[in-house]
Amino acid sequence: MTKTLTMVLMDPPYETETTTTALRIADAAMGKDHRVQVFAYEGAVNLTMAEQAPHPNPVKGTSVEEESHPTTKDWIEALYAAHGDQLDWINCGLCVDERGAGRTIHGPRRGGPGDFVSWMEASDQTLVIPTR
Amino acid sequence: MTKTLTMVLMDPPYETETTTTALRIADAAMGKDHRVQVFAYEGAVNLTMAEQAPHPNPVKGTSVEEESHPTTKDWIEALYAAHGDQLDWINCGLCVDERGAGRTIHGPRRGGPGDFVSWMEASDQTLVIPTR
Amino acid sequence: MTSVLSVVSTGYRATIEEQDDTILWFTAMCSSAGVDVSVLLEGNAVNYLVTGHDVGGLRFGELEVEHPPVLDRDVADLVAKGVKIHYIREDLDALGVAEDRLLDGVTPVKRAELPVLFSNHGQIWRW
Amino acid sequence: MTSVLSVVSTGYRATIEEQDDTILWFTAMCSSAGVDVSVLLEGNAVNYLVTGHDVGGLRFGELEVEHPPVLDRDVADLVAKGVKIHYIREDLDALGVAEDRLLDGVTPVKRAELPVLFSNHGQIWRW
Repeated sequence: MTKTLTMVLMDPPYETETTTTALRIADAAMGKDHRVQVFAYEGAVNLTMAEQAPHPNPVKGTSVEEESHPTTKDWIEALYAAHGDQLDWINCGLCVDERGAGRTIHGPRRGGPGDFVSWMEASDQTLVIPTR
Repeated sequence: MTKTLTMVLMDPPYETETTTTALRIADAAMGKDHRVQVFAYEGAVNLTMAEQAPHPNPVKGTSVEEESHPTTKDWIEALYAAHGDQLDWINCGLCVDERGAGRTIHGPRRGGPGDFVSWMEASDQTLVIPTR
Repeated sequence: MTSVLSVVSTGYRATIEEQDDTILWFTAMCSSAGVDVSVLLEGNAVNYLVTGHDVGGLRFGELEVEHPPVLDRDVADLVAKGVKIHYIREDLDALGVAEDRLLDGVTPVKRAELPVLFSNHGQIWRW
Repeated sequence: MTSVLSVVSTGYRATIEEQDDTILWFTAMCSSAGVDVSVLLEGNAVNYLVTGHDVGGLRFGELEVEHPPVLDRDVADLVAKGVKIHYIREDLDALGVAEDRLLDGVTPVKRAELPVLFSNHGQIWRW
């Protein structure tokens, strides 16, 4: 039976391994046909910024193509591509404003804690993944 | 006698109190006529994003004007306004790319570790302020 | 609706830059949206209960921070809204803070009592 | 030029998302730019010395991470460049890792020996 999982993320991109773990949980849940709703709070609103771009790695001597470094928005776009109808993503609007993070990939939308509360009420479980 | 201080910052905006402390040190040093060179590495490249905007605070019931919340780029713009000829700021270019953080206020410029090394060699002291 | 315990374990995280505590803020928003939510303050966050917070005077060049965070006021506002506030007694003791310095209407909990507190809530959000 | 000791105290911070360790990377860039820099691995970062790192296989939907971080290789590359690598022996012991599992050419330091190590460098960058 399809369940619905709500997650709160807080870490900015490239800061911890936490986001990786959270996205793996989301991917695995959707792979089993469950629905996932992600509320990105604080620094996590930067995860989906459209202008993220891969770069070469001068330490390894690799070009952009050779380094093949997926950005965080690439990971999230891949989740949308694989499970688009099961994934909903809201970026906390006030957090976006204070970071200048309004330019996102297609998919995430702007919202607030009220949206999170509506999600929580209709979810089978809610998982808070804070920053430290 | 005028001295030159190089600092490395790493924290993204709104994550710790570390950046506040670092900017206070920078402000105090420049207030005594010293030069300060800031190398923003990793998440710290988001500190100077031009599109940061203050927001109202619905918990306190304050409007944007009443809340009067300076963003991090406002703090750094204030440092430039007060001590523009003593402050140099470089955002790590590859860190900017992977974050989509290229739109900054006037002042900071793009660079790399080689610029940091040149600064360090010509500085009286270098202070690394990492993220945790 | 399920009852929620919101655990603030990151005291003073980003409070200067944000002008408030991001978790208390989120908790207040959830309360206003109808969630039956209580708060547990853990670690350094127990110090939010000490009255008389004042970090005024911060400025960079000509830019003054006019509305610095006032964390005891923010907790008192939650109490006034009917949000129950707990704190871990041992964490207060570790800071050497006497209970008579705390704002009114807050409830100490010993660590050994936490499992009962948790079991009285449908969800635990530990931030 | 002054000699620098670059202390990595945040082992595995962001390494998956970055495909490397940001401090080792920065240190390698500084070395290439001519800085006389050595490395001290502290805490969990001592585990970078264990050979055989492999976090391959991570994927999201159709997107595979083709070049996951290989931290022992990255340290070995620094050794090959002539960057001296130290690690804190007690921190390795705390992880229960035997020294014969480490890559070649790295130097243990006891905590009690750190002041001497520090005094042999003109600058300490503790990340």
